[in-house]
Formats: sequence, structure tokens, C-alpha cells
Amino acid sequence: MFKRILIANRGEIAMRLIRCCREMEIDTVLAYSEADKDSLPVQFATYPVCIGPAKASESYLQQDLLIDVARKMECEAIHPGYGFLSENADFAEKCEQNGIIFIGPSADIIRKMGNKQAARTLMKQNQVPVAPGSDGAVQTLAEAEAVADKIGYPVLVKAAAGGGGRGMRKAFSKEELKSAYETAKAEALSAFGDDEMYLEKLILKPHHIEFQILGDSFGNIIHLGERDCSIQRRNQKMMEESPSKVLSSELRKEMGEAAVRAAKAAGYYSAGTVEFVLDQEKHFYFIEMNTRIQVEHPVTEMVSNVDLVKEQIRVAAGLRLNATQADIVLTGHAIECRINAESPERGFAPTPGTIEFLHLPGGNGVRIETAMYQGYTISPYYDSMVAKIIVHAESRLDAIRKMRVALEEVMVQGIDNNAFFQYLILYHPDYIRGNYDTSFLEEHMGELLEWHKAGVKGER
Amino acid sequence: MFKRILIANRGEIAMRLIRCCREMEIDTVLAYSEADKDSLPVQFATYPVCIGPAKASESYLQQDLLIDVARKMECEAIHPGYGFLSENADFAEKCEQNGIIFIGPSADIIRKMGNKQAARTLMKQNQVPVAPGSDGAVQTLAEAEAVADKIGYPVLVKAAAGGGGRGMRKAFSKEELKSAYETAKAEALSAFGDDEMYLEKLILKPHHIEFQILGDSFGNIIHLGERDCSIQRRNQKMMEESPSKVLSSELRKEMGEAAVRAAKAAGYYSAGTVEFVLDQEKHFYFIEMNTRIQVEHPVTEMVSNVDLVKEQIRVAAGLRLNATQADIVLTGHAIECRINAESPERGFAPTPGTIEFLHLPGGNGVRIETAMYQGYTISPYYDSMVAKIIVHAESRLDAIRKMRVALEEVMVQGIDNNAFFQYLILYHPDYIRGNYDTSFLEEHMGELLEWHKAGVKGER
Amino acid sequence: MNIQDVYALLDRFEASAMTELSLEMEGMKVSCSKFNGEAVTYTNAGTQSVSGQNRPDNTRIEKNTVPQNQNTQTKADSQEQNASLLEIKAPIVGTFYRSAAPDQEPFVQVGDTVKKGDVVGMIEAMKMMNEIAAPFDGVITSIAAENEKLVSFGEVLMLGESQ
Amino acid sequence: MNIQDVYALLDRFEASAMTELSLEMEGMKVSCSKFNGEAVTYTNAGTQSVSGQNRPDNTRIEKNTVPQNQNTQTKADSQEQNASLLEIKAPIVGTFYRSAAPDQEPFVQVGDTVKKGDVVGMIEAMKMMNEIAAPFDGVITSIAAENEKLVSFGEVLMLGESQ
Repeated sequence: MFKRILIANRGEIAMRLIRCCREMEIDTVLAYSEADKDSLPVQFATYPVCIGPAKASESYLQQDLLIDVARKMECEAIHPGYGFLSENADFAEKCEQNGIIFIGPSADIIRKMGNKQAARTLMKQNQVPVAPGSDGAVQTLAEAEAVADKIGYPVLVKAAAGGGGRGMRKAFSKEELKSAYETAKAEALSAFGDDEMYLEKLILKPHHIEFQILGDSFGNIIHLGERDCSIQRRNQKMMEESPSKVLSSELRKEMGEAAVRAAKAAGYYSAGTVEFVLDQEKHFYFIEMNTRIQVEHPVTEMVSNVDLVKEQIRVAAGLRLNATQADIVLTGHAIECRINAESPERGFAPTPGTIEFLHLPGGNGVRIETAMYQGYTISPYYDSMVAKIIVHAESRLDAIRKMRVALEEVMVQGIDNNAFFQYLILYHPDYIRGNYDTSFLEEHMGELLEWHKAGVKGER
Repeated sequence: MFKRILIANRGEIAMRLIRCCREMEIDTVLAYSEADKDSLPVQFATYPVCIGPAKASESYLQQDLLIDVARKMECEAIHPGYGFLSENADFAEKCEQNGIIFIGPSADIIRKMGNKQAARTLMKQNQVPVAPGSDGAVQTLAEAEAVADKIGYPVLVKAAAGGGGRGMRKAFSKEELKSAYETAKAEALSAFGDDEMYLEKLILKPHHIEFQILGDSFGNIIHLGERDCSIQRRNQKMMEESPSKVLSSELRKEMGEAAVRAAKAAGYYSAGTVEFVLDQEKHFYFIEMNTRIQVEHPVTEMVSNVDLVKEQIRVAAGLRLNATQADIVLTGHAIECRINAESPERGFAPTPGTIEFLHLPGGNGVRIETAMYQGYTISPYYDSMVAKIIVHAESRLDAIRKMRVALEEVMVQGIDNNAFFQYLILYHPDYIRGNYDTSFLEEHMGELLEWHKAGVKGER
Repeated sequence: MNIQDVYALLDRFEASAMTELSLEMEGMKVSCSKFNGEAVTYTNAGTQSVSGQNRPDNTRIEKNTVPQNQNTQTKADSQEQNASLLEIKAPIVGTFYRSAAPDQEPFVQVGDTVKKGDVVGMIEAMKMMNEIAAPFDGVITSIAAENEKLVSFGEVLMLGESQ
Repeated sequence: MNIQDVYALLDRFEASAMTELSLEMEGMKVSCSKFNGEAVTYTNAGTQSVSGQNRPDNTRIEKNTVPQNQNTQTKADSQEQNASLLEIKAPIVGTFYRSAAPDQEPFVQVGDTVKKGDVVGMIEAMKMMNEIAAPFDGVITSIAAENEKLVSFGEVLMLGESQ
């Protein structure tokens, strides 16, 4: 096992990693920016090293600097967390070249899954369903139109190199396709320097269902069930749960097997996530594979009793997976709420500032992941997610109730946050019934914001 | 199910009960003393009612007042928590007489188990091993001497009505027995108004092993495994774990069955605990049955995945137990540390005062039970236990490491506490090897206090 | 920052050679001045926000779910603020009655003059009626407790002003 | 910024020759005055220690397990406190060298006089050597960074005094 690893991240995930390393008796070097000098991870890391100014591009994204610090501090591995360099193939490659283990899959795998069109082709070859679309790149508008006629509207025009919604346009008719194709292509060229485009059937109101994967370097791959991440605002996940209420056990089995096939096709190892959309008729389609530990990983940890970060580190150190597929027993129901320093009433604008009073929930089946403390100043430089509250209970309804109680306890004075907004979601009849897809927040936003404003509690 | 219950307690257990009730959608009336007006439970209860001044005898122990408030606030039941009135048969009886459900067993059962000598006789009748001793009360010194000669020294002279160490004396020889018998008898008379005495073999350096019991009013009784509570300072538990390292699975089964027999013999229902001592030769003897929810109940909750408080409330409402013995699967290992506002360096003297900075651990497998917050003033009127930290991990060693990490994170500025002392225990070679009994703290106190003073970390 | 801190601050000011001091902090404002270490006058515009500072105020969520709680707290707190008012507090938890029987007149009304020892209400606790006596000579200026409702120990029942 | 800081400030004021003081900082405003003494302009030398007030200090446990951390923190803090000293800080994270090569003399020693722009050390980062130039004319009064050890971005390497 590693003696020392470098943590190339901040906030709650840095705390998660440091705690896990301490439990495994691994020393941590925390590479932090000047803006984070008063942060909790700096207090708890074995060796905190300030690597640069607040701007991520001058600190957390400084690949060579991070590798340099890792070498000088005699770290055997780097854990990138999520975001920042976690899915950067070049960084993973540089680590490899410098004899440092990148805790994640190889640069090759990251690259392979990074090209959406290539990943799509690989999946098709391995009987993992993908949304109907072009068989490869489409070179011209005429070609795009032909494909769209074949698969039927609406369609999605996508850049192979795309990500974060850029280089992507919807078209509901032939008329719309022309401008969609042209603007997406132009955007892809300017954003990624690569205008390879392809077409996909646009799934309306899909469910976002993802499967957690664990693999080792001996070719063992298992899945740990799914997470339903359909509660999203502008493609940003807000609340996740496991198991999903929309999956039958047959469908769960089928999708889980497809996820394992997908991971095997990629020669995958480490922790990873296979994302699917599920349409209204319960057809599922591969979307992409995330090659990092995800924000919402605790949801899976709660139902599976597997420490994903620990397994990820063990596998990176060359060990075999601790569990086989048969060992994985999922029990109860887990929900996660992401607490963001943002103001729902002001369009979810970030609200950096100093926390004047802090009380977070606790008790039976309540897990908190955060780097906040009373007196801490939330920096305007980084992500507004400041805490994750995860609950685990016997049934979905029990978990919903437990989460309500937990959210009622959240007191973060000094900054606005979205805890009350999340609380309201838990009282929405459609959420309670499990009758929601990725369009839920958009469709009910007006209603929820009205409740928020009025301070009412929904249907109770 | 109940619509509203009265919480007749304070601090962390009040929070535990309030959270559980909220999850069950039961309203709570919190009866609190004036000294607790700024406490967290007052903030979270549905209806906080101040019932009297700080002194427990004028508030938390005011039986008639509590029942009066419960009636006026239309509570169907009273949850007494632990301590205070939780094992007071008269109070349970008054509740019954006033049509209020006492959440716990009946007054009869409490009374039956409260007389140590009667409980002992009941156990013997039901093949539950008790320590060798007198067959009933001993009336004279001569009789005591005869019994002691038969069972062999050392012996324990005990008052039938005794408790908390009063009315109890050790005797290692016939010479010592005379004064032991006489002083214990006199003490019992003055303390309990009852000088019925009996004799028991004194078990030297025993393990304190207790089994968690759940029973319903339909006669179903199950056990949820044991807790090893041998880390004690002056008969006060400090750290508990489950499972116990000293039990083989055969012995666990045997003791579990004895515990169920014990509970059945008492006609028990509700949550309860059967306490045993285990001697150096692995013989176990019934000591007493606790008829309340205990401080250390979370340890069992973590390994059994059963919410004991919820089951206790369900059973009190007349429902059947949710689980049969076969449903109970114990997984992993759990440890609890009691964080006390006390100064190990000053003889564990209580340290009431204001919490100037507070940070408590979190993350995967870490559970916090507390009513503390930053700015809260710990009252000198009540128990010095201010938090419980419970961890759950795959193996005992994993749990020990997780607890170390958790304790390292504890920051309670403004008052001294025992977190560092607990931390040191976790580094003691004998603790790590599971080589400890109730004499552990006494034997190693000097060593631990020296480490504490030096601020060293044990064997790392 | 709580009222104890303010007291400590004022004590320091008092003991010092300072003649003027004003401080704004954490929602609290205080200003004071003195001549030759003699008379101290101060206006305190923010006791409430001060004493609440280190206590968890109910959040928005809390406000919605536990209105009774919130109200009770606020009521009690707001009256503790004004030290110039005289208070009649509940000596025991129980049901408060403004009159001796439902069909009778209330013991007192707002505006009534009371003498120390006059009965101003009753609290029924554990089936016993407890008379509440005015602890001052003065005029009742407001009645905070509701008839036939449970009042907490120490809860302010009425306010008055001395004459 | 908490009330203890305010007390400390007032004590300083009291002990000083100041007759008036006003300070606005971190949402706190204070002003005070006293008679006697001569006017002195007050400069705020304590920002750092004040802002550290709301940060979790390492506890005893923490101190034992993470001594490196604690030391680094303390070192940085204590030196940032004293505003009258001039600081030479690391412009990049990397290995600090006091001399151009192991067998050569250090660029500077304590007591040396430096001119702005003089090389006082080097930091090797990503296989590049970066010369550290003195940002002032003055005398080196102490050298905080250890030779051939990693220094953090912004870490104080040396202190000096202007002449």
C-alpha cells in the first residue's frame, strides 16, 4: 500500500480523501491554493503545501507543478478527486511518465471514453444500447439531414469532443437542424478546436440513471447498483438517490450487466460511472462513462456498505477488488442533497461569504461530507457546493422523511443556501411518488420558487 | 401510531428522540428546565415547555408535573430517555394510571428487575447463570459467613434494593466480611430504607458484556448481539464496542439465548439490556437487566441496521416487532466513544463552560450524537457527557482506525474534554489486541495519564 | 457576542480612562461616554440581536415547521429586552386562567391598577390552583399569556409599569 | 474578529498615548476617545492575528499527529503579524536553495546588507531554477526557510529591516 499520496483537490472531497487515507495509514500531501489556506483540509492533511494563488489555473490546474510537488514530497500517487484534473488524460499521462500513480484509470482509458463518438462506437460493438444516431461522424448538413430523417426528430447535434453542453444543439424539425448543425459545429471548433460532429436521437424527458463501477487491474469488474440523478438544474445534479424508483429488478439487472459490459469493453479499472438515459418507455441508452470518483458516490456507499474511495486507492496500488459481484448486497435506500452556497431566490446565484453560525444535522443514518466550519469564509473562486447530506434508511419513504428532518436542522447563517429549496422538493407530490425525470426541476421551478418565497412547506 | 409524545429528557438523547419522532411524523413536547432554555432540543422540539428550574429534582424528576404537562399537551406517551425517570417504576405506574403510555416496559417489570435479589432468583429458575451466592436473603452475619465459606472468597455483599455501588461491599476474607456486611447493611438501610442483603461470589477482572433485547407485547423477543462495555472508569462506561472480541460465536449464541430467556422470564417488552459479567475462564453470569434505552445503543444500531428507538416507540404503540431473530444480521464492527466535558488531568473533574469553537468529525461510517453547538454553554447541573462518536467499519481494526481519525478531528475549544484520552486508549497495545476487561482503565490509568500529559500518541 | 460580553465591555469602559466609546459588531451597536469617570449613559439599540448571536436562531425551515416554538421564544425574549418594564412570570408550568371561573370577570385587565399581592390570575398545575400575585404596585400594561393555555415555567404572563 | 480582540484593542488604546481611535474591520466598527496624552496616529498592525481568530486552531491531538503542519502554520502566522519587518516570500512552490551550488557560499547570511534586486536564494520548481531577488534595500535579520527543503507558495523565506 502507498505510504504517501498527494491530494490534488479541495473542499469536501479533499476531506473525504484525507479521512480515508488516515484510516488506511497513508500520509497525505495536500496541494492547496492561497485562497484555501484557512480551509479544513489544510488543518487535517499530514503535509499541506501551498502551490499557488487562488485562480485554479494557477494552482489546482497546474499539472507540472503538482507532479513536481508530488515528486519532491515523495508521493507515490496523486488523487485528483472530481473536477479539476480528475478526467484530464494528459495529466494522467504525465503522472505515468513521472512514475507517479494517477488514482483513476489510465490516460488511454480516459482518452478513449473522452471522445463521445468513439465511446459510442465502442459501446455499440459491445451490445450496450446507445441512442439511435449517425454511425460515425457526419461531414455535411445533407448527411445530418439524412440521418435525422432516418431516426426521426427531435435530434441532438453533438461535437465528438464536446462536454458541458458546449458544441451541442437540439433540433425538433428539419428547419431547425440547419442552424443547429452550423452553430454547434462553429461552437465546437472554437471551444475544442475540433468540429467533428455526430447526430443522436434526442430523448425527451429522460431519467438520468448511472451505475457505479469498480474494477481492478486483474480484469475484475463489478457494479454496485444505480443512482437516479434526475433532479437536475441546468444539467447540474442537485439530489441523488439509490435505488431508483423507476427501475424494475429485471431492468436493474439488465442495465447493471450492460454497465459492466461497457466497462469491460473499455478495459476499465478504478472507480467509474456508466451513465444512461432511460426514456419514458423504459428503454435505456448509454450516454457516457465518467472516469472519476463522483460527487454522489456516498449514495452508493450507503446502500452497498463498500468504501468506494478506499477501493479506488487499493486498486490503484495494484490490489485486487475486495468483493465479487455476488458479495454486493444493496440494502435500504439512500438520498443525497447537495448543499450549495447559492440563493434560489436570486436565480441560484452563488453566495460566497463568512459562515456566522453553523449547525449541521447528525444522528442515526445521517452522513455529512463537508469542509465548512463556523467562521469559515466560502471563497468566490470555486464551486458553490459546500456540503453533502446523505441519509440512509430502510425504505424510500423513510429516507425521504429522514432527509426532511436533516434539512430542517441545517443552519448556515451568514450565507444563503439551497437547503430549504431541497426541503421543498422532498414535499413535492411528484417527487414523493417517484414520478420525476430530468425535466422535473425545470417544470416545477416556478411552483417551487413560489413555495420558497412564501416559506410554505408543500403538501404537508 | 402516536400523534404526539412528551420527551422527558435533555441533551443528546433528547435530540435522538426528537429526530426519531420527526421521522415517524410524531409531534414532540419537550419538557425542559430553565437551565436548558438555549439548548438544541428546545429549538427542534415541536412544542418546548419549560417545566421548572435547573435542579433536576425541581424539573426533570418532577413526576406529577411531567404527567400533568403531558396530559395538558395531549401527549399519548412519554419517552423518558435514559437516567432521570427512565427506570422509575412509580413513574411508569403513574403514567399507566393517567392513561399515558410509558415508553418502556410496565411498572411491574421495572420493579421486578429492580430488586436485584428477586431478579437473581427469577434467572436461576430460568436456567440463566448467576454468580454463585446465597439462595435468598441472608439474615445474619453467621449466615453470610456460611455462604461465603461455601462459595469461597472473595465475595460481594449486596443490598437487594441497591444500585450505583451503594449498599455494596467486597470482602476478600472472613475477617473482612464482618465489617463489609455491617457497613453495607447500614448503608442500604439509610440509602434505600431497606436492608435486605444477599451474598454473591465476587468475579475478579470480569468483562462487562451486555445483550440488547427487543420485545413486543405479543411475546416476541429477539436479541441484537452484544456490546462489550469493559472500558469503564469507576463503573462509568467510557467506550463500547460490538461485537466483543472475547466471545467465540458459540459463546455468543449461548449468551444471546440466555439473554432472550432472561427477558422472556421477566415477561419483557420494549428495548432492554441484559448485563452479564464474563470471568477469565469465559463463564458468564447474569448481573442485571436495564429496562431503558441505553447510552450506548447506537453501537448495536450500527451493526444491526435496526433503529432501536423507533422499534421501542412502535412496540409501545402496540405494534409487533418488525424483525424476527432470523432477520437480524450483524455486519461489521462498531465503536462508541463518550465525549465528556471533563478534564482527565484534573481527575476527570467536570468542565462546564462555553464552547468557543466546535468542529466534530463526519464522513463515511461516522455518526455523531450530540446537542452541542458553537456558542453553547455546558450546564454544571447535569451529566458531563456532551457527545457520542460512533464509527462503523468492516473489521475491528478498521473501526479502531476510523475512530482514531474521528477523534483527531474533534475540536471543542473553551472546555476540556476527554477526546484525547479516548484517543490514547485506541493506541494502547492491550486495547488493540482486545486484551482488556473492566480493570483495564484502573490498571493503565497511570500510563494513560502520563501519555496524556506528555501529549504522546502511544505506540505509533 | 452576547449580553455578557456587552456587560464586560461596559465594565472595562467604566474602569478605564476612556470618555467615549462606540462599537458596532455582529449586528450589535453600543455607544457610551462619561465625564471624569462619573455618570455613565448608554443607549443600546441591539440587545436582541446581540443575545441571539451565539444561539442558533430558527432557520426559515424551522420557522415553518415549529411556529409555536418560534413564537414562544420570541415572545419571551422580546420582553426580557425591556428592563424598564415590570414582569409577572409564571412560577410553575400549567394552565393559565385569567378569571376564577369561566363565567366570571378577569382578575385584571390592561390598564388596571394593582397592588403588590393582588391576585392577577391563576395557574392550574397537577390539579391544584395556584394564585398568581402581582409582585409590584403598578398598572398592567399588557397581558401576554392566553387564557386557558399552557404556560411554561418562567414565562412572562403580564407586563406592568410602576406608578 | 471577536470581543476578545476588541478588549485587546481597547487595552492597547488605554495603555497608549492615543486620545482617539476609530477602526472599521471585518464588519466591526469601533471608535473611542480619552482625555490627556498626546495625539498618536494609530496603524493597524494586527490584521493577521485577528483574521485567524475564527479559524480552527489545531487541537492537542492535531498538534501531535501533524507537527509539520502546525509548525508551518505557526511560522507563517507569527511572521505575518509583525508588519514592521520586511518579508521575502516564495513566489512559487519548490525547493529552496540558499546557494547557487552545494559547495558554494550562501547568497546571503543574517546581517548581510542587500539591495533591491540582489539574489538572495533560488527556488527550483519543475526543473527550472528561479532566482529570488530582494524586494527592498536593507539588512537580512533572519532566514526562515531551510536549505534544500520544499517551500510553499507565499511562504516567508527571509525577514529584513530597511536601513
